[in-house]
Formats: sequence, C-alpha cells, structure tokens
Amino acid sequence: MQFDPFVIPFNIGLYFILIYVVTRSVIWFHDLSKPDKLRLQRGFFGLAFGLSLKEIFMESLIHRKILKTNLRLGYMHMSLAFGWFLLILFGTIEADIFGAKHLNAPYKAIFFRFFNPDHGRMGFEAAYGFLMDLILAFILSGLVLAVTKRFYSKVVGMKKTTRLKITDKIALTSLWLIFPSRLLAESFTSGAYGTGSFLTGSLGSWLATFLPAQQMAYPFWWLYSISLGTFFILLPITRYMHIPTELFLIFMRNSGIKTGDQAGTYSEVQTYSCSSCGICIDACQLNFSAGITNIQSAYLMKAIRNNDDVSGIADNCLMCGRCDQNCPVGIELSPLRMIQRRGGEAVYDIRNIYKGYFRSRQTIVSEKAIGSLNYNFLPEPDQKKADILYFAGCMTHLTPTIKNSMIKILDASGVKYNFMDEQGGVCCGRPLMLAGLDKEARELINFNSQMIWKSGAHTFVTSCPICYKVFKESYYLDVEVLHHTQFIKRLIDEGSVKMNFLHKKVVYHSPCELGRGSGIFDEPKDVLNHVSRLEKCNFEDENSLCCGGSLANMKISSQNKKKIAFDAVNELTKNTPDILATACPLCKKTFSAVTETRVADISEIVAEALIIKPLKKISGSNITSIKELANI
Amino acid sequence: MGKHVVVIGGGVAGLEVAGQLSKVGIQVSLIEKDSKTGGNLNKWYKLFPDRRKSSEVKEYLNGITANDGINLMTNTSIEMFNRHRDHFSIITSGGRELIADAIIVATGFDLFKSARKEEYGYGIYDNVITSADLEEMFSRGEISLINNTIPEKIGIIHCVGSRDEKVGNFYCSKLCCVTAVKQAIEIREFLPESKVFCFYMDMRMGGVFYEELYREAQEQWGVSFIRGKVSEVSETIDNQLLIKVEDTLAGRPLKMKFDLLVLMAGMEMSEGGRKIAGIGGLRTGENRFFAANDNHFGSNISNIEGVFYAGTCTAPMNITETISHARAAVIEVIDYLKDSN
Amino acid sequence: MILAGKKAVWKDYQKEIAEDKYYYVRSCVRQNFFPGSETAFLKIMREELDKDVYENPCHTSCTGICYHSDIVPVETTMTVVARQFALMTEAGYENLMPSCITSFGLYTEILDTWHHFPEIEEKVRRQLKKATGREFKKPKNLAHASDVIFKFRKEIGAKAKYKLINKETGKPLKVVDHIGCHYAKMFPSKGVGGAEYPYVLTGMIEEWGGQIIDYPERRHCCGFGFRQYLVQANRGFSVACSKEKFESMRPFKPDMIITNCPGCPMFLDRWQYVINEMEGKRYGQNGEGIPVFTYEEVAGLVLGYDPWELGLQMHQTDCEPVLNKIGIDYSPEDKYNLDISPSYSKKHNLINV
Amino acid sequence: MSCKTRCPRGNAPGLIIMALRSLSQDLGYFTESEKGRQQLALKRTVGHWMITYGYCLYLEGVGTSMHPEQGPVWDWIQDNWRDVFKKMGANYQGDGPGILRRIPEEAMDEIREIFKVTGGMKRFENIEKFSKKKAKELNMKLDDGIENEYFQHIYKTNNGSHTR
Amino acid sequence: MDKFGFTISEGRQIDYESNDRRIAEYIFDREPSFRLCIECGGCSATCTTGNFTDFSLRELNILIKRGENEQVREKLKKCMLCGKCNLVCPRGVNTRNIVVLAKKAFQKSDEYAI
Repeated sequence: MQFDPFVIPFNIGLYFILIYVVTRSVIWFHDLSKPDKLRLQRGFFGLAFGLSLKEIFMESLIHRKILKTNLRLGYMHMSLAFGWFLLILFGTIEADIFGAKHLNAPYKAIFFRFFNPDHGRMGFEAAYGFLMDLILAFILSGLVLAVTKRFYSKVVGMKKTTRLKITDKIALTSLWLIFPSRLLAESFTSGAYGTGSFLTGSLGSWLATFLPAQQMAYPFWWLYSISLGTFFILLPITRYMHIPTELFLIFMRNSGIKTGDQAGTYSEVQTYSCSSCGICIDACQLNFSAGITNIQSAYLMKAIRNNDDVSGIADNCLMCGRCDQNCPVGIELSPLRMIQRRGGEAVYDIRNIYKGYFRSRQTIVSEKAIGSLNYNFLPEPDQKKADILYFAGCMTHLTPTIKNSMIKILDASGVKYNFMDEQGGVCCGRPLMLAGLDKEARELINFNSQMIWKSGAHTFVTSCPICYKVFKESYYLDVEVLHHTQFIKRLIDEGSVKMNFLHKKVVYHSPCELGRGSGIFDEPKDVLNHVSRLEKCNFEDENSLCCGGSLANMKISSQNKKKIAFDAVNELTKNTPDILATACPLCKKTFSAVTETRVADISEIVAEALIIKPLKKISGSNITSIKELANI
Repeated sequence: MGKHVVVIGGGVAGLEVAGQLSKVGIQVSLIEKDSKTGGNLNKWYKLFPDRRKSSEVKEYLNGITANDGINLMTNTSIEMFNRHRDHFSIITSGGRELIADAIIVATGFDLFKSARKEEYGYGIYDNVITSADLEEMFSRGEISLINNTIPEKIGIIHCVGSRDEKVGNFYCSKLCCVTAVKQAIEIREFLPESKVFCFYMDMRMGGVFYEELYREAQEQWGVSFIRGKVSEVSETIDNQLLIKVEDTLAGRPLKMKFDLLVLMAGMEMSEGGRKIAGIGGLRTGENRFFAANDNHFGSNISNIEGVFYAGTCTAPMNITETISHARAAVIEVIDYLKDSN
Repeated sequence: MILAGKKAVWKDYQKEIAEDKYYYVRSCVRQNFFPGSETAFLKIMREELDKDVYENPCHTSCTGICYHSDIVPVETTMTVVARQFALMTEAGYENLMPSCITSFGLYTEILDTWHHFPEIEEKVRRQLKKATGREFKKPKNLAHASDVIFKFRKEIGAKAKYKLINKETGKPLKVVDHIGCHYAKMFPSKGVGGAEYPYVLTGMIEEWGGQIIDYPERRHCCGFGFRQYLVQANRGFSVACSKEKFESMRPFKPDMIITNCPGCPMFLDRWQYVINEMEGKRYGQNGEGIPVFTYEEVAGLVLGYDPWELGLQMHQTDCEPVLNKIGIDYSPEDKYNLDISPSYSKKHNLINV
Repeated sequence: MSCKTRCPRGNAPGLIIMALRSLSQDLGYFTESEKGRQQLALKRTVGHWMITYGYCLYLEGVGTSMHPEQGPVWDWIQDNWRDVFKKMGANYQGDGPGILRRIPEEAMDEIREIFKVTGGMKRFENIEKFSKKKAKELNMKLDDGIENEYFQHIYKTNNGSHTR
Repeated sequence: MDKFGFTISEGRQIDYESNDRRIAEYIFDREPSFRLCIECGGCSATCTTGNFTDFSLRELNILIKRGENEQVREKLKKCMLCGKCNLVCPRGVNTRNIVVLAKKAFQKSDEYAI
C-alpha cells in the first residue's frame, strides 16, 4: 500500500466529515415527527427516489435554476460543484484502471498523480490525462469567477454579495486553495516526470525548466492535502454545510415534507441548506429600493445558525415572497421567517464553535398562558342567511370605491348576497399572524368562522388578498372562498353581468398575497382582458414587484415605504398605461400616493364598464332603484 | 417734497417707516421713549422660524435709517398733539413743539405683565420666568435657576395673558405658540440632558414654516406636548414647581414637578400707545389695540385724518408682517401728502 | 418664595369693610359644631372692641346647604335671603356680617346676580311681598366675620396675652391657613387678598406672631362639598380631598391649621381621625394630629380666654400640643367638666355665663 | 366652585351642574341614577330641618350611627348636649338671640310661606313623588322617616363606578 | 368599609414623577416616529376595535407616554393589529409597530406579564 505522510490531513478531514454527515443525518432522521419519518421512508424507496436523484443532479451539480436566471453565476456554481464531482469520479476510475489494485483507499485516487506519476503517454492514457486536465481547467475557470465576484460582484451581474463571518472566510480561502494547489502539485510532478496533459504537462515542463520540479512538487501536495483537510473540518460550521445538507433536503422535499408552523428538523435542514449565495438579496426590494441590506433571507438563515438576535431581522421584511421565488435551493424562506416571528426571541445561547457542530433543535419560548381572551368584547356572532357572503375587509373600508363597485357588481348580477362586514366587521386575523401572534388571531378566526357558518352561505367572496389567503388557508371553512376577481370571472362566464369594452391601456400589478401568496394569476388578467386592453410589464406574475405597503413589515419607516412604492410604480407605468390595475386595496392606496397615473382595483374597472340591464323582479325582494345602483 | 412727518415709536415698524419715508425725500422726526431704538427687538436673541439672530434684522433697520433725513429724538415721548386745518402741532416731553404734516403711530406692543396671572406665581416663586427672560438668558449664553444649578425638567405654559377672560384679553396673540416651540428647541439644544414639556390649549402654528418647526421639535428634539391649560403653580418644599393641569386628551388630571417654568406671555397694546390714544382721541378696539378704519383695505388709517398706524400697535404681528404693514403705512402717507398740497 | 411678589398681589385686592354697627347673622354649622367660637366672637366684638353687634332672633338659615344640594330652587333661596335683608332693614342696620362662608358666598352671588339681572330682583321683591308682606333694602356693606377680625387684628394683637410663638424655641409657630372655597373663589375681588393668595387669615397670623406656610395644595377644597358629605355613600370623595391636603402639607411640618369657614375646621379635624382609623396615618409631628382652629378660637387663645370655654374640647384632634407650645396655662383635668356654677366660673374667670 | 376662578372664558361649570340637577328633579329623571336618588336623603335630612327648625343642620339626636366619622367626641357631645351648649354660652331652644335658639313660630310660618310661593314646596313634593315611584319600581319599602329600606339603600350604596 | 360605611376614594391623578416609563423608553428607542404623534385621534376614529368598544389608540399612546402601564396592559389586548391606523395617520407614525413593541415590552418585563 503506497502511503505518504502528506495524505494524513486529508484523511483526517475526510473521515471526520463523513462520520459527521452520517451522524447528523441520523440525528435529523431521529428528530423527524412520526408521519414525516413514514413519508421519508416511502419517498426513499418509492418513485420520489428517482425524482430526487434527477433533482440532485440537475440542481446540486448543474445548478439549472441559477443558470436560467443568471448564466455567469450559474456557470460559476456549476463549475465548482459539478467539476469537483467529476474530478472525484474520474479520479477514482483512474486509480482503479491504472492503479495496482481495484479497490484503493480514497487518498490514492485523489493523489494518484503523486503515487503513480507515469502510467504511459500513449493513446488511452493520454486521452484520460487530457480529460483530467480538462476537468481541472473547468473548475479553475469557475474559481477565477468566484474570486473576482467576492471583490467585484458586477462581474457576475450581482448587485450585492453576502458579507461573511471569520469561519466562513477561512473555509472560503481553504476551498480556493484546493484546486490551484492540485494544479501546481500535478504540474510539478508531471514536469519532473515529463508526463501530464495539455495543462499540467505544459505548465509542469515550463516550470521544470527553471525550477527543481521534483523537490517543488512535494510541498504543494502537502498544501493540497491540508487545504482539503481544513475545508472538510470547517465545513459543518460554514455555509458549505449546504453541500451535504441539500441532498438530505431534496429527499425530504420530494417525499412531501412541509415546513409547518413550528421549528422542527425540516426547518433546520433548510436553514443549513442555505449557501448564502446572495441571490435573495438581489431580489429584495428593501435592498435595491430602500437600501436596507441586513435583513434579507441569507442573513436570517445565518442569524438563526449563529443564534444572534433574530427579531430585528425577522420583523423587518415585507413577506412579499420574491426571495422564496428566486431561491435556487428552493428553501421555504417566508414560512421560516414566520416561525421566527412566532417564536419571538428564542431563549438559548450557544456561543462557542464546538457547540456550533451539534446545535440542539431551536427551542421556542412557549407563549405565556394569556389569561382572559383578548377580544371578549366581540358581540354574539350572528348573520342573516344568504347564498353568497361578501367580506370587504379592513383595508377595503379605507378604499370605499372598491366596496361600492363590488356592491354595484353584486347587485347587477342579481345574486342573493349579504355584505358581512358592512358596519365595519372584525379583522380577518392575518395581520396578527404576520406579527406572530397566532393565539390572538385564532380568536378572531373563530368569531368570523361562526359568522360564516351561521349565514349558511356556500360561497365567500372577499376583496382583500390578505384576507383571502387567511380565509383560504387557516379558516377550515366548508365554504368556497373566492377573491372578488375570481367571482367576477365566474359572473362573466355565467353571463350574469354584461360589460362594455373600455378602450383603455391597462397594466396589471399582481398583489404578492394573491399571486405568489395564493397562486392566483390568471383570473384577474382574464377579467382585465375581457374589459380592457391589458398590456405586459416586465415584472409579471411570480416575478411581480411588491407595492411596499405590506402589513407584514412592522419596522419599515414611511419614507422607505414610499421609496419602494415609487420605484415599483415607475417600473409598472414605464409605458404610460391609462390605468394601473391591481386587486388589493392596500396596493391601491400605496401606489396612488406616489403616482399621477390612475390606480384602480379591477372591481372599479368592471363597475365602470358595467351595463346595468333592468332587473327582473326577484321574488320576495323589492327592486332596488336604478338610481341607487348607479351612484358610485 | 418738503413735507415733515412725525413717527411715534422707534421699534421695528417705526424704523422701517422712517427709513422708507426718508428714501422718498420726506423729512422725518422719529420719537422714541427709550434711550435706543429697536423696541422689543432688543429683548429678543434669535427669531423664529429659522432662528436667525435678531441683531441681523437690527442691522438692516439701522442701515435704512442711517441718513440725515431722519431727526432721531430718543428719551422723548409725546405730551400733547392737536390737529389744525392742514398740520399737526406736537409738544414733546422735552417741551419742544413740532409741526408735522402727518403722524405715523408705531408704538408697538408690550408683553403681558405675567405677574397679573397670579396663579402662575411669576415674581412669587423663584424659578418662574417669562419668554423674554428666557430669551435674555439665551443671549447671556447660560440657562440656570436662581441657585444657578442647571434645570433638568422645564415646562413651557402657553397662552399666558391671551385668550383669557380673567385678565381681560379675549384675543389670541398668535406668536406665542411658535415662540414656545422655538425656545423649546433652543433649550434642548443648549441642555441636551433636559426634558421639555409644552402645555397648550391649541397649537396655533399658522405661519410659514411654523408647522415644520413644530415637527422638528418633536422629531429631533423630543419635546413633549401636553394638551391642557395649567390651572395653578405652587412651590414644593425642595422648591421645585408643582403644576396642576388636566391632560385633556387622556381625560385625567396630571400632577408634574418642574425645575423651571417658562410663561409664554401674550402681546398687549403698549403703555405708550394707550397714552397717545388718550391724548389724540384715537379709537381703540375691544382688544385695546388701535382700531383701524377698515379691516381689509384700511388697516393703516386711523379715525383722525392724517394720523396713520404702522405695526403691532394695531394687532399682534410677527416681524415680517410688521415690516410689510409699515411699508403700507408709508404709501398711505405719501398718498395723503400728495393730495393734501 | 419671593414675599414682595405676594405683597404686590395683596395690594390689588383691598376690600372695604364696615367700621361698626354690624348686623350679625349666625352660621347653622358653626352653631352646631363650634358654639364656643361664636360666643367668643361676640365677646371680642362687644367687650374687647366695643362694637355694636345686633343679632335678630327671627333670623333663620339662608338655606345655603339646601340650595347647594339642589333640593331648593334658587328663587326660594333668594326670597329667604331677601327676607333676611328685610329683617336687617327693620332693625335699622346696613352692615351685614355673616358668620358662615357659604352664606357670605351666597349673599355675594345673589347681589351680583341682582346686579346683572335687575328683573330677578324685582320678581323676588314681589314674591317676598306676597309671602311675608315685607320690604327690604340691600345691605350697604357685606363683610364676613373673619374680615372684621382681620380689620381689627392690630387692636386684638395689642391686647394679646400670648403670642403664637413656640415658648421653648422662641420661633414662631408654623401655621397653615385654609380659606373657605365660597369666600373668594367665586368672586376673587370680594375676598381680602384675592383667590390665589387670600390674606385675611395670613394677616391675623402674621399680626399675632405666627408664620404662614404656603404649601402646594393650599387652595384645595377641604371636601365638605355638601352632598359629598351629607350622604354616607359619597363620603369617600370628601375624605380624599382632605387627605390630598394633608399629604401635601406634611413635609412642611405645620404646628396648627387656622380656618375661617364653619365646615372646614370640622372636616379637617374629623378626617384626620378617620384617616388615622382607616390607614393609621398621623400628619402632625411625633405621632400626633395637626390641631385645627377657627379664627375666633385663635383670637380667644391669644387674648387668654380659657380653652375649654372656647370649645376646644369639642375637637376630635386634641389641641393640647399647641396650647403647650404657646405655653397657655389651662387645667387639663377640667377638659370635660361641664360645671357652670358661679364659684367654678369665678375661679376660671369664665366669660360665657 | 374652584372652576369659576379658572375658566378663561368666564363660565361657571359648577352653576351649570346645579341647573341640570334642578331640571332633572323637576322632570323626575333624577331617580334614574344612583347619585340622583340621593336627593331624597338630602330632602329628608337637611330639607326637613330647614322647614321644621329654621336651621340647615339640627344635629341634636343625630348620632354616630349615621355619622360614624364624627368620632368619640361626638358621642360625648350627644350624651350631654344640653350641658355642653350651656357651657358654650348657647341659648339652647330659648327665646331671643343666641346659639341654637328656638326660632319663633311666625318666622317659621313666613319661611314655609316663602317655600310655598316660590316653588320650594313643589320641589320637595316632586322629590317624594318620584322617589316613591322609583321605590315601587325597585320594590323597596319606602315610608316616612329615614329607617326604611329605600332610604338606607340610597344613603349607603356607592357602586364604585365613579372613580374608575 | 368597616365601621365607616365608605372607603377613601383613589385619586384619578396621573403622578408623572412616580410612574415607571421604561416601557415608553423601550418603544421610543425602537420606533422614533412615535415622537411625531400629535394626538389628533385619526387612528382611533378608523379603528376596527374602536367600533365595538371605547378602545382608543390615541389615548393608549398618551397612557404609554405618561407611564400608566397598568391601564396600557389592559387596553393593549384589544388591538387587532389590522393596520388601518397606519394608513390614516397624518404624521406617518408607525402606530402598528408601537402596539407590537408594547406587547413585546410587557412580555419581557416579568412583573407585567401580559
């Protein structure tokens, strides 16, 4: 068995990281809740296994998603990840073919050139050597991009790059040293023996001309081994922990595990899968409009891992979901942030590095039992019977044109409806949840649910996407919950409302909670297409900009809100539409404060275009006078 | 033009009138009861809303009156004046007699004598001072209590002697609110450790940049504003000042102790003004200021032909308004003198 | 404290007080709680100052307490007061001198109302004529009994046997003055020294050697408030007012309290007892209460009258600490002795008999 | 009446309250509130003494049962009422001037006449009438004097909501 | 109530000196716009909870500034955090964050466990 002392650091690092990853995975698996364990087992041995492998290949190695959004950044990551994988793969095969035995110790494969500098220059060996050099060149090209990005991030089209901590920096330098040291080591050795392909060979022979190649090679092999060793040892406490964790994450995700409301293994795995790549920083409007650059998801993940004071970061975010959309690793960033908000300041502190390796799962401060109910002043919920319930929501009461338009549309459509919160009802509870106060929100949810059950309605329409999302996800109603754009679309399809065509150029801003938050993109646009000339804008659907007025951000000052709104509206009204349409009262109020263009809710546009045909007498109810209907 | 006009009062209005008249070549006699001109401006250190030094305005006024067309008569007041067919004969305190074609009364205002508001204890408790005293402290460059320690908590009481039936002044003096905010900022700037509280009935910040000053006082200087009219002040055993007020917006009575209390004294018709009104039979309004002939287009004209008003002797005004009112008086006089010959 | 400032204020509020020939009207509360004071007052006026003080037996209460408790309409009160003026006019007197502050406040208010609304005066005249057939003339001068004592404080001071000075330390007694609310608060110009710094009691105390304390809550009401006390359910408000005063005067360590209204001495005295019973708090030095006096009692003490004749034994808070400080010789064992036989009275040169 | 001294617009809030109370008694609304009902207690004590004895306060026989806060000295005074007042030089229930004298009957007749003419009696009857109606409503016994259930109720209850 | 039949009523006076203003300081440091409030009542006019009770955010802000923590703790629970007050405030005060910070302040200070 050929052996040389310089391989020792590498071995130590390798065995350490292997054992660490295995034990960590076991701990994570053990901490999983019962159903999640079953899901994972079924996923591991079922269809999801193939899916996961494909995704590991496409995402962890090729980084397809980053390539799609940012080619150069994608190439950088691919070259490092995929390149290194190929290097290890073909290195082992090389050791297997050319080495003495088939099954070699890992160090043999990695340092093969040292142990077997010359295994022929002809035909197949040369081609193989060429292949190894090609892979090495491929990695080095990515490395050059990575180094320049650190100092001049424009090179990869990134406005900002993540600030790093000390341990991150040491790990980063050791990573950067690995491949150059391999290059030099192999070049010197091949220089000494005249072997090596186009890269290592030519470099080696050039160096050998004026340097004693043989003696020079050995220290570089040491450097190569030490940098690998330090990298592996530091890996668990740096952002590179994402390399092993992401594999685990992909398997968990494909077997259907979700983040849920409380911190758990999945949320921790996601926290460790974050590679601090900085893409979420670029996507964040707080960054490029308001100049706030310390609260983005990358920093949140790091803060959780280093257990700093999280509330400052967690609370200062619009929860618009743009970072979720752009995260190449597919981490559910908003739910993780909500967990932090719910937990308030988690009460534990693990400072020293040793504990960083095996952090106990994040314990959340249990809510102090709140004595009396908060909202016991609410009256006994009761609601007249109706098929359809219309719930305007708090914000719509501050934008009455939306409320009146909806009344006009509902009356014109002749459906039997009831305006649930005409006298200013009770809040839907979502703002409380956004502030992490779920217990209080539950009280409001119960009150509103009883109101809806008592009305016996089968359809529940609301104007505010913030309400829509909470009614849809947290209310467990056996009632069909619709946003008013969906309801209007249905009225159009059923033909119960007729509309003129407004010759107006309209741009649609998709509200975060409706689009990204609840997945509704098409109905609003269909309605707009039906009524007016809908124009494209370069921030469509999933990529839509946040208006800045979001309730989720409690910390932002009114000046910063205006900056975000101003940038967003300038973007949306670039080709001067007649109307900037939106489907949320809050977006409407925020935008109309910063632009001259008319900002209108879709219901307003529909109400404007409405043709009011004389109402056929509906048995039992008196005909509402036309004048009354028309006075919007 | 060879005309001679007597200007009574050497304050801001008087100086401006004299300066403008002399520009037009009219002979002016400026009569000032004090030893030097400037009137109330001398008592003020910095002016709202931009806190510029009052000496700058003084320089401007001295500049326009530094010509021999003006016969300045200090330490003199008017004993008697009566109207003849086309001129006035005026007897001054020095016994001299002046013949004038027109008279401009610019007797200005006096600060309300805060002692008359007994319940606030001005002149009875040690550390109760008026806005003028505070301004004087600013000019001296040190704010200190009677036992010259530095005050920590300072209260400012608005509407002292204005909008108050108990002292006979129903009107609002318009400028005490903005002065209070200015002085609050200056105190906070001067004593960074201090806490300043303003007690107001209504914040009347109507002038240009007044509201911005109000916002700056809150945002940058952390001045607190409490809505409630202070009913009485008394001295505790460790001679702090205890005030009793109702925090009307909380609907609760409030008891607070202060080291220093500043009373925002209102503006009243001046001593000299009332005397002139008596001698000359000039009509004064219910607020005891001179009653202008017409509130819209005759605010400089008095009820006696040839006698005109300029400045704060007709109503509370800030310096900008006083100067424009004075310039208006000059036009009225020129107009009057032109058609009188 | 700048005394000159206060003196300037006092100068503004000079009040015209009649010289002689007073028509004295008694106070219901004072007769029930401090009879000794009224007797001493008449003795001082008649014997010490030999003034003509006439008192009409047919005089009744001015219904002040009923009016302020709103169970008597204002016209009724005005007509009753008009009847009193009629009695005064018949007796040939013009200087009305009420012993009660509420009456004084009521007379001032009624005269002021008649001044502004003469038609009401006419209506009252008609009603009085209809009810009693009497005619009345308004009093020429209205002065409260304490104003009169204030006016002759120098004469009383001259005859004084004792001074309000602490015998051992030689320092003047620290005295808190409490002025009845209806004395000057409704019409500041009608009170000596105005409503903020009333001088009527301060003048007496300074004249008789004491030193006045100016404490933050000096103008706070003692808490009588008529229906606040008369109905048991409301007495919580009443005692809270006095407590506010005591808490505020405590740091100044007063030796005694002097009042010029019939209700205040009773309340400041009784509420100290109640607060001690309820909260075990004592406001005087070394565990005693602060003795409370009417101005007549203080005048009597200064003139050397026997404390038990002045009625000090009717106080709940013992007055002995002040008597000892001033050094008045009195016989503690006779405190509750009700003997008024000639022999006893000669031994103690009693006055009331 | 401290409010009158302070109002910068010259109002007297205290007098406004007195006017409102008079109005509420004339119209009978006073029995609707706890403090309003207390007017009967005042009428039967102070009002009664006024038109019977001519004094607003006639405390002979009014012991510490109704006024515990008067303290032990009041018990002593009550026990020796006549002697104490003699000692104080009073002319207790005597004719002619003096402390707590008996006010001649014709003076009292004049006072009662004034009360009749000027509406004083009418208000007393009003207070009694509406209080009786209220007592029936609350089904509490209310007959003359101060020992009955309704009187003690209004004299003592304080629902504590006034000092929130 | 023992033998007297009444108790001494508590004064409703706010004693500024003896009140504990740590909660107010906590909020002022983290939400500087709190200083801009001119207590105009716009927020309490539009308040959803204000529709059902006498809850007034204007009054709550004042009580916080005056250090009346007992009352603040009680009233604080009623807010639904719906954020309408933020939209209405003429001075751009981040009213919603003040309520959230107040809740957190109370949670942290153990004596006032909410």
